[in-house]
Amino acid sequence: MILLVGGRLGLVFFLHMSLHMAQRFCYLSSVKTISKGDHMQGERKEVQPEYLYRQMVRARRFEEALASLWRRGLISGELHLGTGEEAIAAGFAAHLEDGDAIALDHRSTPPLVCRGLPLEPIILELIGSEKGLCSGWGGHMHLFSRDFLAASSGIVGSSAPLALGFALANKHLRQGKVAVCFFGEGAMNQGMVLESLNLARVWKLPVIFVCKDNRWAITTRSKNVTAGCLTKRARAYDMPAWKVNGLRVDDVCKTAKRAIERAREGRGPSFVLARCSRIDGHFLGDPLFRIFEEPLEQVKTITPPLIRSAIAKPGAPSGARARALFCISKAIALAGADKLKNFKDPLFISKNLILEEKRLEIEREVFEEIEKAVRTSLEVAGLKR
Amino acid sequence: MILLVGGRLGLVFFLHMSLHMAQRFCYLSSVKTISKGDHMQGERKEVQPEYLYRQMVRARRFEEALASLWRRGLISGELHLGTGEEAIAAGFAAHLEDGDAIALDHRSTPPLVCRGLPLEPIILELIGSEKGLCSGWGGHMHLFSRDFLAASSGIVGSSAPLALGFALANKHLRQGKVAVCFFGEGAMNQGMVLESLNLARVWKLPVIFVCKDNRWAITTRSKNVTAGCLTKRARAYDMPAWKVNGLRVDDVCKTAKRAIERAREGRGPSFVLARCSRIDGHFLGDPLFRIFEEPLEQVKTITPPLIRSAIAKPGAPSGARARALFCISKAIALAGADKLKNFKDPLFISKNLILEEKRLEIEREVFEEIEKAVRTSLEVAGLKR
Amino acid sequence: MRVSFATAIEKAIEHAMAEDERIIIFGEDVHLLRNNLYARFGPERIIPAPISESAFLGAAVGVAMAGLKPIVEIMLVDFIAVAFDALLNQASKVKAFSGGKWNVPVVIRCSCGGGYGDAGQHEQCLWGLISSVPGISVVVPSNPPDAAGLMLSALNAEDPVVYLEHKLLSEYWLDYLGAGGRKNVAFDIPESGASGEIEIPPKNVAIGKASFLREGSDITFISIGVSVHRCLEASKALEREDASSCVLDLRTATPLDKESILEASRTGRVVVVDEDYLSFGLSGEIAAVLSESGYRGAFTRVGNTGVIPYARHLEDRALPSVDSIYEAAKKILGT
Amino acid sequence: MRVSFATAIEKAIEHAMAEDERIIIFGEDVHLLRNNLYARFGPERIIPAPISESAFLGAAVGVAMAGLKPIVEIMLVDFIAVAFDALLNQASKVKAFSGGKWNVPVVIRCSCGGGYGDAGQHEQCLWGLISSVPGISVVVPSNPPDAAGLMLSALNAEDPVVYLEHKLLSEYWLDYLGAGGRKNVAFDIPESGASGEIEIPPKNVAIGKASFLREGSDITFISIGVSVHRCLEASKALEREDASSCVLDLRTATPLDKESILEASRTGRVVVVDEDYLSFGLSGEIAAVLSESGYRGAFTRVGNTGVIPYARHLEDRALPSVDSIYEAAKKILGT
Ligand SMILES: Cc1ncc(C[n+]2csc(CCOP(=O)(O)OP(=O)(O)O)c2C)c(N)n1
Ligand SMILES: Cc1ncc(C[n+]2csc(CCOP(=O)(O)OP(=O)(O)O)c2C)c(N)n1
Ligand SMILES: [Mg+2]
Ligand SMILES: [Mg+2]
Repeated sequence: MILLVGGRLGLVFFLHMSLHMAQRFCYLSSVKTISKGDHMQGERKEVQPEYLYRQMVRARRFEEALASLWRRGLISGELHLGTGEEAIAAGFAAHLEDGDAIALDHRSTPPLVCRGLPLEPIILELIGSEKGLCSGWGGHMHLFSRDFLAASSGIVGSSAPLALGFALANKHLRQGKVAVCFFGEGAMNQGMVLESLNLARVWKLPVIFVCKDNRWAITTRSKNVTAGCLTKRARAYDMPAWKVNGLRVDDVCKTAKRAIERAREGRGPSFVLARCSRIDGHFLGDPLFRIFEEPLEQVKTITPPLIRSAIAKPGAPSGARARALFCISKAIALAGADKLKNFKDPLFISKNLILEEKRLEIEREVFEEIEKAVRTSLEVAGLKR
Repeated sequence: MILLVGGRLGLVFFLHMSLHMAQRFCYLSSVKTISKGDHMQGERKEVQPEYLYRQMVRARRFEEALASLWRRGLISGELHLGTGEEAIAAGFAAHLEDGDAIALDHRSTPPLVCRGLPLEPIILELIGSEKGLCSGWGGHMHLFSRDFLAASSGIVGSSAPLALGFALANKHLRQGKVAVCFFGEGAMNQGMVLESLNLARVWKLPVIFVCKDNRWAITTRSKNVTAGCLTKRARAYDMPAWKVNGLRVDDVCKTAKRAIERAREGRGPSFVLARCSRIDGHFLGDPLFRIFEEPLEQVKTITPPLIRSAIAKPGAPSGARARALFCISKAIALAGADKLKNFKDPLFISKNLILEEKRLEIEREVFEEIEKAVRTSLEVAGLKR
Repeated sequence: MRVSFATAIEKAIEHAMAEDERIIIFGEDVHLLRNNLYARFGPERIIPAPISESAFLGAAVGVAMAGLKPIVEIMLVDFIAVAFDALLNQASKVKAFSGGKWNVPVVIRCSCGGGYGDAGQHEQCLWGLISSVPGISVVVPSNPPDAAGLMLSALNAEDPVVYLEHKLLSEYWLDYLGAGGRKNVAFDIPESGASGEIEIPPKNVAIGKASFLREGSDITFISIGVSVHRCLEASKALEREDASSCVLDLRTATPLDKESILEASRTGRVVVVDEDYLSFGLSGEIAAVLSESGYRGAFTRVGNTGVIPYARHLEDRALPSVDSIYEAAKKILGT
Repeated sequence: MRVSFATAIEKAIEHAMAEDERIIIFGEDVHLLRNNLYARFGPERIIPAPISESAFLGAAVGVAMAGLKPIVEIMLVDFIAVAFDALLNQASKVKAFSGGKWNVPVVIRCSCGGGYGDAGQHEQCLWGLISSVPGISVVVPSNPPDAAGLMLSALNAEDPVVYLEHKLLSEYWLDYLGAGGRKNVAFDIPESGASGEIEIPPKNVAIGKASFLREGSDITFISIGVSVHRCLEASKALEREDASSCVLDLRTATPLDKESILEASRTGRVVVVDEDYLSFGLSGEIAAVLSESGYRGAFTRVGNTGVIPYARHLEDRALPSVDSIYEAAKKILGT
């Protein structure tokens, strides 16, 4: 009987695994093809699609450059890429100007790149150089630029109160300037974010809460731990809340304009829920992800103790155990899905916003820009390319 | 000019003051007349109006007894009375049984009295006796009864997570038993309460959140610092939220029944917003209140520096100063209102729920019960009556 | 000008706010707690907040980073627990994380301390706990001129300062939370702490500079806050027995004035008196400072070993008192 | 049975959960972090939580009061700041406030520590900060048998225990946060800490009992967590120079094993090595314990003086290392 249960549980697990192993081969088509581009310099104020597309490609290429530095062992600690969030970063940053502030979470590089920060200091910071943006003290979760009023933090939810502070200071010192705050849907269960929604409203602060809903908080499907709908949650604080497809940069850009203008005019805070994706897992080297990348090796280490536990006595009834195993394998199976699907990639989706010729030119230019930034940074840090 | 402004501001202030000085004389009619009663012992399960009324009177008399001990200097620290919340306490406690838990805030005595705790240990605790409920260690903000699974805390909002814990333990150990959580409307801006709403829902815990809306948080009108409507806020977490007139014990009792039964049946958490009043100010000796009780003395110490500040230079423009002064005087003026108005007193309102004869008998009995409890406690503590 | 402890603080803030428009105040009930400032500087600069400490303490960090100079009020220091992330992971880290390029000039004002029977969730000191977070200064004045002077310095500081206002010294806090207008309750209020002379405008008192309240050669009391007054009392008692005491008022818990501590320790008998928790706090740090510097004299400490009880008589036993200090001194004097 | 540090903890919990149905686990991502336990004990006892630390740490207090035995996980101890009220004002206070009539048998499990380049918001130790709250035990095992044994004791304890799991010893944490599967990054992992022999069922290790890892007569290292291994390394280097070292692994930060500390101090030269913040923490408390008890020998300490920097080379300089310990030892030995 025990063996039977064990067997059944194992089956569920492997079913999921193999299903998604199969899907894996649909990969290899999307993002990677974007690599040449068009020379149209986007006008900031009018927000041309070319501009937006360029910013997205810059953000993506930058993340990819970081990933490759990370793989070379030059970046330490957890590196959370913002791949899948580029449309949100580009759409909002497009409307920001001098004096506007941004408060960021652990996926802070795309907004910083789109906001126009020089790239080399960021790269230098991440490779731990004392010539970096923060002299090597901050690293990827703690990037700070006083000039751009931009700050990030690795504590989930802490960007919200920070943004309130920026907004309040702007209200006093720089009328018409706003603060934009980025965080994930997982952060919407963190008390300080909820408190901040209320405080922003009662103090009528020029702040825009941008909730990037990639549906995940590490290995947790956020819908399993989040009650109700997040726009309703925000609206309960008597502020407008918009849902937007955060994979479509044109949609984001429109909503961002509306929210930011509203704040500039002194009409208070608003909330934007932007669905996006998590293309590279929670962080680089995400164990859920690695199961896809090196399936045999991972399954070999994970499965035996798991199956052993699943049949050990005493413990939960077999139904409960089956549910547990199912949940584990489902999480693993789902984790890779965002990487596998073109329709979850904001860059792929935006391709048709501009003419192919221009697109290719932009991509080529950006490729060179990022290449150069990496090259220069490595040189400055005294590392070889 | 400065004098003029000062004068105008002073005027606003005194206008408010005198307005409410006048109202003061409408007082002296309500609560104090209830003092004799009827002998009908309320059946717990059916929740007779007599039972509810008795519990309310018990709670009120108990608070009054505490107030008098406090005035004698026998109770130290802040004493937050729950006068004005008796209908809520009685209405909910009426449905609780062995194994149910209650998590309380700084106004914890009415629910404890209605829940049926022996009174002497509470009194002994509050007068600092080592024979008290908590051996003199807890005091009024930290009353604990393991037998009744009842705990209070002076940190605003902390009753919510505590109640979740009680509810989760009940789910595991005492199926069908619930946890009731009391807190004020001010606590609804505290992150841990908001987090708790979500957590209760996603864990489907048998917990009932009772938000006692007395419209005040110390000297702050909660509506000025609270965005949106609180039932909507709760509903955003996908749980039922009911608004009830917390001054009417029959209404509360009905809603409490519904919410508690729902939780017992395993259908998850719910939220009840119960409007109530704050008859005796934030705590005994509330300075806002004292202005009513010893107006000349208080105004004499408060006004001169206030007026001096209001006209000192440099500072805000005179419009802003006027708004500030107006706000101060309004707070003072409003603070006493709950005490002054019969229609804000749950006991006054409930009078007509039962026959006068019974009512008087209940009141007499309760009077004696509380008298005796105080007498015994003082004796045990070796103090004179 | 002779003023109360609370007035001294108010005068300092009033002076600073008149000079510097960037100073704003926010926190719960500040429209009434700071009614005089509110009436003068208006609702734009004195901003009442909901009971959302983590949001508004976190916001204070952002406000300070973006160019204002906030005084953020956490009513009782005990409540800082609900907003501790803003202190531990934000305010104290920004300067280091930004490579020294961005700083957080915020003043966090909290009342603290016991002695009026409100129990351990409302009477903690926590200067030890807060000092264990590098990057934050913690000041604890014990009399009006220090209260005013340290507030001015805090408002001039570049980095976060936690300003602790002891409730036994601060008349309005003690009245709100302890007396409530009653005449029949008594508190052991140190006279020279509760009122004193200040100049107008008040004189700066440097953060990190201790003050010798009494010179002596037989025994040294090192203390902070209300306890320094208890030490002074105890030293009077000892004087009657021909023991001469040195009393050092640290005034600042972090950064510690190590020089003064070493100077004071020359008696060879050190008693640290700390109303805060005894373990893992100020008294330990002083022991380490002394030991590291080669101090080889006697050392003892008087402090609160656990949760502060509610009942006044239990509380009296828990907090440092003239008696318990005197006892400790006698022991260390070997008499 | 030779196991890794993490496996030792898991074995202890598995054993205890099989014996005692009241043990439940909750925290973020526990369905995958504790996947083996999840598969065995099911979703009723291993409960994933939203990112709501104050709600679920607060709930843990209630759960424990009402009869269950929760292990609540705060992923990284740094995050405890957002839920600090549950620790400071609830968990640690209930027993005292209830007059000893109600207790809170909760185990709070957090990873801690640095050495992999994640910077100061994710690499703190905080055992000093947490120890400054009376009423909570804090354990910090440095090897597999202690890890298992202390977990069993924590699960048997009547009062709150914070259980800190150092990330350099815990393979999965280090892999998640440091390596991410990369082979080209290196960490200074102490062999004898990362794996070792345990019995099944594991043997209890009493809370509050330090362990002598090495006896010696010239100099004493008192330490905890990963740093004890650094001390052992340094003592080997000293041995080559004919200095014999005593190394005491405290294992428990609170309550401190004062007896063992005093015994260890007999060399007359004490070096406290603490990866946590140097000021207002463990090293200070040890200095006070020593000073109070009449210790008059040499004392020095090695610790982290500020925010932990991100860059690996800066971090290496900030955290105690074999080199910095060796230097401190040489200085105190006067050689
Ligand atoms: C207060 C706190 N709790 C937990 C963590 C660990 N953690 C880091 S990222 C993360 C998930 C965040 O989810 P979400 O906000 O949706 O952002 P995403 O990673 O999906 O972009 C968690 C739990 C943390 N950094 N801070
Ligand atoms: C976290 C925290 N912040 C502030 C306080 C101070 N405080 C005590 S009661 C109170 C007002 C609470 O308002 P509400 O929840 O509406 O309860 P009410 O007093 O009106 O019954 C405040 C701010 C506290 N005890 N805890
Ligand atoms: Mg997410
Ligand atoms: Mg209220």
